[in-house]
Amino acid sequence: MINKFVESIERAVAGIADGSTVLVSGFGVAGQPVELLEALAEQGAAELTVVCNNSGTGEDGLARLIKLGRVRKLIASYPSGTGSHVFAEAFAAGRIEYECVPQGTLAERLRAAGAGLGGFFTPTGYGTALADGKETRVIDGRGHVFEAPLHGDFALVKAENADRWGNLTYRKTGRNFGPLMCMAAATAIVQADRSCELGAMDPESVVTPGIFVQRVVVANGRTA
Amino acid sequence: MINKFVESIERAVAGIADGSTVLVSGFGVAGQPVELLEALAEQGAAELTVVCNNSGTGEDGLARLIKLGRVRKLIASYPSGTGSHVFAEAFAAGRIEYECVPQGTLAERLRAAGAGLGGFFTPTGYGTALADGKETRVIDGRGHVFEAPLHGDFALVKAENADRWGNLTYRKTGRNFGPLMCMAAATAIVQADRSCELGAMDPESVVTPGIFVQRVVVANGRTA
Amino acid sequence: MIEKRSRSEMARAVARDIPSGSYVNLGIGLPVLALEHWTPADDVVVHSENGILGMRALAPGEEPDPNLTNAAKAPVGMVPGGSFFHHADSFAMMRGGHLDYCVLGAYQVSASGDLANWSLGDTGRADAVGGAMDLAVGAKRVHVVMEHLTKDERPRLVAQCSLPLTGAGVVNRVYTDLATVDVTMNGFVVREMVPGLTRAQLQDRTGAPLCFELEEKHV
Amino acid sequence: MIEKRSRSEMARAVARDIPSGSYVNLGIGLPVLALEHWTPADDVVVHSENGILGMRALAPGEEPDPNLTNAAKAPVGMVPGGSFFHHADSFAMMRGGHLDYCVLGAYQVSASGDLANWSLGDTGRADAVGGAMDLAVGAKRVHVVMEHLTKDERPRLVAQCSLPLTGAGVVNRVYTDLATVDVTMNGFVVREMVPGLTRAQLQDRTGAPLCFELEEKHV
Repeated sequence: MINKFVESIERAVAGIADGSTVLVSGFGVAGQPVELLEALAEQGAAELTVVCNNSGTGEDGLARLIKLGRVRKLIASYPSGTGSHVFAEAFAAGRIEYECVPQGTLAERLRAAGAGLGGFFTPTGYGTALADGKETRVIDGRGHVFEAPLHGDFALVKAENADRWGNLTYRKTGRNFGPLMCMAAATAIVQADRSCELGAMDPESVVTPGIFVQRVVVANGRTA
Repeated sequence: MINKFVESIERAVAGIADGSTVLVSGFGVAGQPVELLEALAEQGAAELTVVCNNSGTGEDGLARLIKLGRVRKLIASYPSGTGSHVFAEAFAAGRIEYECVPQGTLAERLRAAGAGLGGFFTPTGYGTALADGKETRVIDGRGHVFEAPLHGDFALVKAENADRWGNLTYRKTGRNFGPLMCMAAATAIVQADRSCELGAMDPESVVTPGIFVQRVVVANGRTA
Repeated sequence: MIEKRSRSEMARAVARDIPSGSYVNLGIGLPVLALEHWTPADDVVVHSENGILGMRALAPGEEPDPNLTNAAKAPVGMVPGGSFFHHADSFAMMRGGHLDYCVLGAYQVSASGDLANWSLGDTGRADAVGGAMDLAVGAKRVHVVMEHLTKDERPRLVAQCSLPLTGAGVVNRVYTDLATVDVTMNGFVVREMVPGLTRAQLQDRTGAPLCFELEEKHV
Repeated sequence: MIEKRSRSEMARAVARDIPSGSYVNLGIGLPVLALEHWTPADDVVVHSENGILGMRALAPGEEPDPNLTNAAKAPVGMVPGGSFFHHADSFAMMRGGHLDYCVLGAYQVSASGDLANWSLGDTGRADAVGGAMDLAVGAKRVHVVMEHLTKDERPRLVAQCSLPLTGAGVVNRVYTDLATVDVTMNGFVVREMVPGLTRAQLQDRTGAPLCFELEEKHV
């Protein structure tokens, strides 16, 4: 019987090894898997490459991982902004590498990984510093940049509802990168606000089919 | 006020000119916009390039367009099978061009067009006759084929529910290529089984957001 | 006397080797017969390229829905926990390595795992590839189920495919009416033979050298 | 006396030029203020990069939902007819030319439509591009709203951007506190000036030659 529920947040993050690439969902607070990130901080994995749109706010979650020195490199589109002082300090001090990727390219690179594509040409970033060193090509008269798929060893994703097959729905803008990161990771680990019985979800409204999910833990803590 | 509903099937297909590229949804009968295709046959546009997974069955819809000699070229993955004799005869007689595209590549080329990408590398078809003449590249030790986006002037798509903004839901496997073709066409024309009030659809369950749709007609005829 | 496997027995052999909890795509024809050999308790999740996870055979007397069909456009049912999605997502599952198994029919399989199952070559008819090439490159394991010989008694297991390829070096295992054969670095390895068949007879019906490493449980 | 436009007046000018029924993305800061100048009857559909069509400002007294936020992570509301989607679909809308307008803030805009709005160059801080580059290349029309001068009174409308580009040749129109300026094949064309400002004064505050083709309705 397929049962992807694990009984504790500690079990959810078991096996994330030093040096792993970890995809972290969320756009600001919305969809941020805070409990999984806190559990990862306890678990101790280091030398991580983290892919996340932002860099965490305050001292929790991703910010805590960065503060603890566990993140070797951050791949993000917007690690600045209110409350992201932990990353700013680590970057200024040379304690963390940072690769800036346009937000849509970040999303599409994750999707390409999940969809088994070898890469794509996008007009985004053509003629800018973010295309430096990248292959470019003019297609139909328009400049494009080649972008490679972005695979994760693990994804940490927040969802609203989950069943034992790993089918997921999300809440409003909490959806953001979650569905793409589940596709792109070898092991997608989900914290869901709620569990439901198999068959309780409308098959038309499942956002992430369970095939893209490996572990689910119900964790409804401080976040909405 | 945005109101994408048109009052008749004739108005829905108005303006489709000779030589247009028309994307047609459906996988077999499921999701096939039969009424729109019949209206297009009446409307008379010729020299069409049609993109559709199949070639129509029996004598209706796409099969009728082919029989009438309106289709210059078919781009499809699976135009054979039970009931596709009209296409088979036209092809054998040299009356229609045919480009065979692997089904997943067809879907992805449509999505690339809708998503504004310049093309992508896929492992599908590498080392086969369908890669003949195409650019290939070995990425991470694996052969890939370059595939270009596939844009439509028009899409004819069948949906289940629609509101005046063009938000759509589909019915079961009737979804298939519909969401991708709406994205990929300059003008996406939808026949919906039912209309609903703006705001009646759950925003979490909209499959095709209205931004991808230009015209909607309610047409609940012989198809399910 | 050679006790050839029937179509149903071939499908049962296919089903038997796929563990509970697997995600599987079953091709049109012989492969889809495997459906009948799993029970709901097996939790084998069947994918259909036209946008279903959790496909099942239509139950006897169940009303068919023209919008709930399989890759062969035949009406099917759905199990609890299933989901619907569009073609780009469906083929992301296939191409992206998310399916544990796909089971395909074939015209020919070569000793290096090349698969030919979509075209009979230059016949003047329009070839139709469907989703075969995506499955061939994308599933974690590619199993083929086919008759051992063509209708005019030529081998389908060959040294090199003479028909146009669907994918190169993609097939892991082949089930025929005579044997179950793995495709390995060293070519064809026979794992299972039907009763009454000798090794020499099987080699005689096969277009490339066979190794024999029979699995006890299957003999 | 030069009657500079306030931030709200700049936003109103932006909103005024976007027809009813348009699909629009509004950047963080000044651009998003345009929201206040449309009524529901305008049916302007506002897109937010984090997965919303049909965004609206939070109503007074409305309970904020931490999972319903805009690109600046501030709580917002949603209008009837809105929808949620993931980031790949959201950026397909942006990159794929489906938005009629995007409105962005900027550091500099050049006479050939180059946009610089994401990086102040080599500051030692980590640059953050967000979705700006996708919008710059993808929206049908790119409008910029910004102060005419920097805080130290240097022009932001320039012959060539000195700051790192967000996109090359992408801007169609610029709204400042002093003027509304189109970017054309022939460079900057002034469409509107605030009362009390002379052409010479505006040229003096601008880093590239201006043409004047004032639109009567806006003067």
